[in-house]
Amino acid sequence: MKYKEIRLSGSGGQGIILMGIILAEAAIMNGDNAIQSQSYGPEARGGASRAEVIISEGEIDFPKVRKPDILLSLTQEAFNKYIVDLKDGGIVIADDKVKIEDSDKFQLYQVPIMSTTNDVLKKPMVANIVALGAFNKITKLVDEEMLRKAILNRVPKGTEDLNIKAFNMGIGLV
Amino acid sequence: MKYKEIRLSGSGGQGIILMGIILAEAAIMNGDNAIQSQSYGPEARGGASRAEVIISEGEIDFPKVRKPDILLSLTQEAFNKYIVDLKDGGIVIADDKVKIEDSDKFQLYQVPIMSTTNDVLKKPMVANIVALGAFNKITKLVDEEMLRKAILNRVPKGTEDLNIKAFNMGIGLV
Amino acid sequence: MNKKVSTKVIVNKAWCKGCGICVAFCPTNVLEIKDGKVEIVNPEACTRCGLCELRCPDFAIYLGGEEDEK
Amino acid sequence: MNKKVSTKVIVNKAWCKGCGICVAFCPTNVLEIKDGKVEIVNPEACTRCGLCELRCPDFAIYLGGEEDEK
Amino acid sequence: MASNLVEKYYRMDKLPHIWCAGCTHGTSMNAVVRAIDKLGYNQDEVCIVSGIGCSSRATGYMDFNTLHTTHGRALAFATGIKMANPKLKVIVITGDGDATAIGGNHFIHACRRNIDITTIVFNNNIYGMTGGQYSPTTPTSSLGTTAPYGNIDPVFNICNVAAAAGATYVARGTAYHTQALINSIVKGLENKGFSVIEAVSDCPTYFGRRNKIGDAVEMMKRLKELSVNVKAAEKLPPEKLEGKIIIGEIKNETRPEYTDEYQNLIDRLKEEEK
Amino acid sequence: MASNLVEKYYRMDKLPHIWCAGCTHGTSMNAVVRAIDKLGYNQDEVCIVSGIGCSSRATGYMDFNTLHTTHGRALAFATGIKMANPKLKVIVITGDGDATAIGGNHFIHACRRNIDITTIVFNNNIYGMTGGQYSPTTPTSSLGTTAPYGNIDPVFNICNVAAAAGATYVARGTAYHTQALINSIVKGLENKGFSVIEAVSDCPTYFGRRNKIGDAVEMMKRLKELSVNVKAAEKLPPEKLEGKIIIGEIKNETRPEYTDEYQNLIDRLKEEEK
Amino acid sequence: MKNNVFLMQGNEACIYGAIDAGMRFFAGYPITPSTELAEVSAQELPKVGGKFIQMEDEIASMAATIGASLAGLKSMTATSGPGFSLKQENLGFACMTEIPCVVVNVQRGGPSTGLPTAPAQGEVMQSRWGTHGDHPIIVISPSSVMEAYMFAVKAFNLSEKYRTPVVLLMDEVVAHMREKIEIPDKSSLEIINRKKPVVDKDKYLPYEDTEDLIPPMANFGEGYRFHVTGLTHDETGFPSTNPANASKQINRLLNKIEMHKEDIIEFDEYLTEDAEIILVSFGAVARSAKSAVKEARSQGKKVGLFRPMTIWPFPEERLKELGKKAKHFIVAEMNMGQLVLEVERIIKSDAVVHLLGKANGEIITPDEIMDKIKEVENIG
Amino acid sequence: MKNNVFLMQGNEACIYGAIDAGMRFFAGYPITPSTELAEVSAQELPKVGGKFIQMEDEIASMAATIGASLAGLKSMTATSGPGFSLKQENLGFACMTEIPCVVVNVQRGGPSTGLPTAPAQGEVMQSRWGTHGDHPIIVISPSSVMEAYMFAVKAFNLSEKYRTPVVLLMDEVVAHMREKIEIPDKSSLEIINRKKPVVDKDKYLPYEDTEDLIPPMANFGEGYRFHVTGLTHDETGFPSTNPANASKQINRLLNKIEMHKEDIIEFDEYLTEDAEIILVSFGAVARSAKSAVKEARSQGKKVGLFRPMTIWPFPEERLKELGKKAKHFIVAEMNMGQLVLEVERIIKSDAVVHLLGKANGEIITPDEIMDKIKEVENIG
Ligand SMILES: Cc1ncc(C[n+]2csc(CCOP(=O)(O)OP(=O)(O)O)c2C)c(N)n1
Ligand SMILES: Cc1ncc(C[n+]2csc(CCOP(=O)(O)OP(=O)(O)O)c2C)c(N)n1
Ligand code: SF4
Ligand code: SF4
Ligand code: SF4
Ligand code: SF4
Ligand code: SF4
Ligand code: SF4
Ligand SMILES: [Mg+2]
Ligand SMILES: [Mg+2]
Repeated sequence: MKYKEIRLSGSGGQGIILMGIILAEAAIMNGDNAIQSQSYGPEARGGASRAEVIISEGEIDFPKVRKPDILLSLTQEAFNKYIVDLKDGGIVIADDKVKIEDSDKFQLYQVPIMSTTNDVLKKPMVANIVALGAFNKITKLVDEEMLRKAILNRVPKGTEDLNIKAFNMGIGLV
Repeated sequence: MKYKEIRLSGSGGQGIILMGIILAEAAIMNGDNAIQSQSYGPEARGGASRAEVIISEGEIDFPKVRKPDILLSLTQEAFNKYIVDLKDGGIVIADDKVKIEDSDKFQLYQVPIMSTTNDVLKKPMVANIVALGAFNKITKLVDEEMLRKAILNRVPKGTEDLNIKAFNMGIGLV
Repeated sequence: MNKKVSTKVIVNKAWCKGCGICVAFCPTNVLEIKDGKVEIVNPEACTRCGLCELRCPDFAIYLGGEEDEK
Repeated sequence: MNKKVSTKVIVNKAWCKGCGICVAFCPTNVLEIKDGKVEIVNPEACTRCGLCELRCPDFAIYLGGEEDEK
Repeated sequence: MASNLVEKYYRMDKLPHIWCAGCTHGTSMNAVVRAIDKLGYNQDEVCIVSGIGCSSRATGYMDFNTLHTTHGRALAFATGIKMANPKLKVIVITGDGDATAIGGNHFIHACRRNIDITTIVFNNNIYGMTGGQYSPTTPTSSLGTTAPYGNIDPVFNICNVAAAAGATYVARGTAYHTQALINSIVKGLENKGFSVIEAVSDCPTYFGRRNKIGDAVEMMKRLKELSVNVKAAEKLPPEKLEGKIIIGEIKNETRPEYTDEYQNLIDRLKEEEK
Repeated sequence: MASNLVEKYYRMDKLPHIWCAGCTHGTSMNAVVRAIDKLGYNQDEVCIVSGIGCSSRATGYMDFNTLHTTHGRALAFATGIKMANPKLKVIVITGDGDATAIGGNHFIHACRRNIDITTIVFNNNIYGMTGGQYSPTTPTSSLGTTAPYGNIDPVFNICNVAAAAGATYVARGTAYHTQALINSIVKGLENKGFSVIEAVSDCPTYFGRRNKIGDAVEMMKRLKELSVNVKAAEKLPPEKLEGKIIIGEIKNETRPEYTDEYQNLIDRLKEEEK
Repeated sequence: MKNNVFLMQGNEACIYGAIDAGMRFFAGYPITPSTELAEVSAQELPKVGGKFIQMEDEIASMAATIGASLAGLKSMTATSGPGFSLKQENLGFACMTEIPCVVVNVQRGGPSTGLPTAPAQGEVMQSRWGTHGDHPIIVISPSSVMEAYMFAVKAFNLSEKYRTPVVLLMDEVVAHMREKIEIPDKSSLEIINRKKPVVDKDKYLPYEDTEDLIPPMANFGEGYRFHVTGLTHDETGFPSTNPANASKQINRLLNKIEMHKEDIIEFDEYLTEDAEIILVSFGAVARSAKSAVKEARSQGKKVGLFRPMTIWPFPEERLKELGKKAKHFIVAEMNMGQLVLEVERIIKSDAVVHLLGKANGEIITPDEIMDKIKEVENIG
Repeated sequence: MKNNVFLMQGNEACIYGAIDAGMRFFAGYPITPSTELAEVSAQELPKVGGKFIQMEDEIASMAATIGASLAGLKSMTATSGPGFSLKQENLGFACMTEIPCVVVNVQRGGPSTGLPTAPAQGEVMQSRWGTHGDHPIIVISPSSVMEAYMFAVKAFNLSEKYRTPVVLLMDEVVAHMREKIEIPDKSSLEIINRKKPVVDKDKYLPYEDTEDLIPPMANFGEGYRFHVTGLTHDETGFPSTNPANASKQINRLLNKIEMHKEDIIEFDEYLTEDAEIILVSFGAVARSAKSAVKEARSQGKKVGLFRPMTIWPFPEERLKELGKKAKHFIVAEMNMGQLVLEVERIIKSDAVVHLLGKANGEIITPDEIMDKIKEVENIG
């Protein structure tokens, strides 16, 4: 039975939490259970930011991520901070600028998320949605259509097209 | 072993509580134990007022008067209110204006406290001390000298002579 | 009530606490304290100005007509 | 310290949060934000007026002499 | 046996009240009732809220919707009531301690919001209920049980604080100037917004006795002597006003009222919904 | 790597601070430090007390006797400290929410007592720490997370309330007018009595962003544009002052100071004892 | 996704539940981690004609909430630790005057300012005993976002039914996590409103000693003109210092909860029937515990879970029964030992009670519970 | 009368004791029946160079008390029920920051405004659990005027020694009655002052994890320049959200009381050795109980009295021992059942625990206790 612990990370302001919400919501639309949580407090102000999602076909009892199956990191700082408790053999999806050593302990995917967002889309605020596209292409955790729906549900009015474009671009990066 | 429960009563403003304090203090000077207590609250504002004293040679455990051995009342209202739980065969000391029926259930002493105070001394505020004189003459609970000392201890500066005079006059009334 | 009633000063001794306020400020010295309660000692002088009623903290003195006294 | 030191504007990049306040209000456009941090791009123009130091919320820019830098 | 007014507006079985002889809380309470009577409010639509103190005991006697709350909090309770049912005429009766000591924050915030509540502060310059401790309005150098050597605390000018905090109608009266007090309360009730009427009062039992002012009558005389009308006061130099009670209307202004503004918001959202 | 001033007066190991980029709390905190430095106080004799809020986090960084209390209560704690040891220079750093919402009562009573404490209110017109709810100084019609449709609350004028409540030195400055702010704090510290300095501040993260004012720089520009000196303001008609920030000295007066008065009492009793 | 299924935060769900239960007034003062309750109220209430007000502090918020209820609106306030302490005096006033209202406390790390953004369950005892004097109270605690919604409804229902404040005791985990929630059809929700007087207006006794011990309640403005005071009062609502009356009133106050315990109390059990070790947990920790039970069972260990949903009055009778069956109880709670005291009191010598307490800002994990289970097994 | 023997009120005695213990600061706000504590302080403190201040409310009084202590003066505040509720937030701050101070609560009838002039013991549980979060506290309760004096001394001593607030839990009976008191010679009084740091000023750790778990305390103004916060902090006093540190600190906080329990706990026993029925009472009610024991013994009944003088931490060990000997315990308290919960928890199934609770504004009488004794005897 599917039970996946996911940690999404980046820097404050990159929309990491929204990304978690969209992912969890898509999972629910998919008919799965999902829980999303995040860190509050000083930790949440500036510096590395994270959102955690658990997706499961069955009941989710313990609501927190213990050992993530999947870590997504958009920045070096976030990667360094949050890699520590990845499950052995887990998946890491990181921006291609992130320098990663010891990559034999996990399955590594490096994707040019930030550069694509900044240089091609020229809209840094949609890096999270680009990342989501790449993330789901790799993990196939939820139905792509559901993710599109969830994105439309949650992004600010007037930015729908941009975000769908970003999502598709993310899929295309993998 | 001596153990006496005393209830002193009158109307608010007659100095009933001070009377209780002086009595208790004199008892202590006497080498006895004593506890003084009084009623607070709306009951204490206007209307009938009371002070209770327990005098004992031994320890005083329960600090409240249960069934007074002695009731002193300066007013009709106070008498009516506080006679209810007098010990069978107890002592009642009342102003002579107080109308009392059923006096066979207790030893009654009626003393012209108020009239003496008002008409002879012409100082209504020392009625409590006049009463104390009469009270102790009847009950002989404490040494007269100790009472004089306690009076001097507790009355406002400058009123010492008046109060001692009042005390002596009270003794004389019995 | 469109029937005009003749008002006069009335005292409710049960409520009067004898503070003397009405007495002191009655413009025509209608009142006095006796035995700790107010008394109307000079009813003819009363001008029905109502000041006693206005200031009495205890609602123990007021201008009322016969109709009010039922 | 009675030794007069030659002051100049100094930046502590580690503390700078790149808010741009010093840049915007420097009277002589000495400063710029680069990669999210302040940079002294025009040091000669600096009049040592101290406004950047006064307003920087992060104590990341200040006038100091060599003695201060130890 | 009581006047028509008393029979109509009071809970007769609760009278006589517990206040001491000569305590002017009774006078001030009656001024409130007369003001209500003048305006012809329906008793069912009037809600009177008080805190804790001798003054705050007023609510127990008055035949309206009455709420006797916790010490200092009357205005916060009243705010909830007024928000919930803006049709109610909400009146707060409070004391100097209740309103300006423990209740000071709710007081200034009610002023700020300009919520349609009329507050009458029975200011006797003392904590009466607890037996005569000095309050934030006890004159400096007066005696109180907690100021046995004379109070070193400076005082609040309740009306000035209320005005600065935003109340739109502010007036001061005394128990001696009863008719003027009634008039001020009427105006306060008519003001659509937050109104403060300070009713300077006497506590002969604690303030008067301890400060050797004399009995209730002497205290009333003092109210008369110390009072200066605000108009007259404007023409006097500050030294002549020291220790005086300035009576009359201190502020009268119009600003949007809080529950109105909230209703506007609701209406606006309903409009947008369409 | 920091200036002499910073190295001397700050706890270097706690820097950089947690405040957001462009948050002017840092600027205002430094103004306090510069004022202290100007007066040459010994750090051991200075005690800085704060409540809870972003602003109130200042105490953690400043190398003095520092006390970070509960929300709104800094002045009450500070009053105990000053009474216990009047030799300490007691300074309170607080926010608009801390000082005027939950802490409003302690604020007006400290003003009333005229106790020798200097209070600097970092007024950013918002509750920063909890994420941008409107505060008693949030301008009417502004947005906050608890005012999603625009705030209907009228605002406090902190300086006017302080003056009416009895503070003896009252001034307003802004983070933009840093030097003037420092001067006001110096004067406040020099005043023997209760001093209030309102330091108008920016919260770009919550107030600025939500109200679409722009970034930290835009907000600072706004402080500059909206400010009018009190002297100039006196000559302007009220409509011209709407929405303006009046800066400068609002009140400067001399009255007996509270701990002095208490010491006089002690001395008097000692005298009588003899 | 059905259009009544959402991903929602616990705090959000709580307000949607409250509004569906009829809440039309919310007075608050922001404090982490309860602030979203105020924020969502500010956003949603005016849309349904309800009122939100941000008061000057928590004391005022509690007061305004009570006032609004007395004026006829179902009312709520919400806070966290420090604010909950401040609300205690007026919470007691609501108990005494029997004015329904709901107080949410989203627990965070304490004592004092503590760990403002971290989860805890440090107010188990305070929610029962925080105000002075003996008083009735109902405290319920949800474990999921769905329950945050349902318990908000339940809180209002109990509050209206029993004329008493109800504390909704949440924790930061449940308050802040987002989870699937299925909003029930409104017609399927049971909504209870306060019992109104049926007597003539001049015969109304606001504190009548009725058979069910719950006096009917009129709202201010409906023509009853009664008096409400926090002083000890008699059936008429007016102050009384008569000891016999005081006894009667305090007994009715406490017994109105005691008498209806069965209706009020709700709890959940998981594999307790044959359990030798029973975990006792509530709120978010109950989820860790359930996870641990599954793990333990998979290892053949006879472990079960008893989850009080009603914390006060505590489900004493059922726990007592379980005490006769199981050998060990492990109370896992995010504090240093609070509910465990009540469990010890109830279990007496029937079984051994152990505490797994933790108050460091982190939720108790299933692993920690497993470790404790092993420790207890070793005792035998 | 020896010139150290007086007739004195409990409230008065408490302040004289406090001043003899070194109290030099009192911040208060009047409330019946505690007001005399403020009044006597206002009168006496300036005579000895101490300071009295009447604050704007109880919250401010608690705050000023803590502030003054941090600035070096032994400090007290006093209140009754409603004010005690208001002080809870800042009381928790004192627990967390380990600033010594004494809080007197003269209990009166509750809940809410209740019976302001009548005696009660309704804050047994609130004094332990009134503030949010887990926290240490010491609560002691005198039964006589003499003890009001002695316990004030003791309260300051414990507070200074353990860097913790101490609650002096009085009741209206003891507070207001006048009784004989013999003021001890000052030289015979043990006075304890806070332990001062001995390290260099820059090495000072205000929350050092010392062996005795009590960190030395510098006063503000003595050159140590430390930081005090109600946030969870580390040994340096600065905030820390590190879970390991948070665990360590909360454990130290609670254990500093637990570890020194023997030194802190005081109780009194009367004829318990052979008792079959043991009364458990404190404060004024313990006097009724003692009277009842005498009466019962005179009738040949084996009744004894266990009187906790320290209420929290409760004298658990000794009571447990007694539980093995006696058959019945009767907890007589002026509330509806608070201390009885703790007694039940401790006694477990060893004996039967009964409650004699009363909360109607009157003290429990010896006769009522006798009746209860008879009732219990009939059970056997
Ligand atoms: C929380 C709380 N603190 C203190 C008290 C005690 N108390 C009752 S009334 C009062 C002062 C009342 O003074 P004021 O408002 O001036 O009324 P007055 O009695 O003078 O009319 C105080 C301190 C209380 N009941 N509750
Ligand atoms: C008793 C209590 N209530 C509420 C809070 C939550 N709280 C913390 S800071 C704050 C507001 C701070 O606003 P302000 O004083 O303006 O400071 P800023 O963060 O804007 O600098 C609030 C409501 C708290 N910590 N304690
Ligand atoms: S109505 Fe006027 S004149 Fe008549 S008694 Fe009253 S005060 Fe005097
Ligand atoms: S004013 Fe009223 S209470 Fe006072 S004496 Fe006159 S009638 Fe009596
Ligand atoms: S003001 Fe300070 S923080 Fe802001 S950009 Fe300049 S140096 Fe950096
Ligand atoms: S010192 Fe003045 S001129 Fe030089 S960089 Fe700073 S602001 Fe510009
Ligand atoms: S104590 Fe003072 S305020 Fe209270 S009723 Fe008596 S006179 Fe009035
Ligand atoms: S939230 Fe606002 S007030 Fe707080 S640190 Fe950030 S900018 Fe400053
Ligand atoms: Mg007063
Ligand atoms: Mg702010």
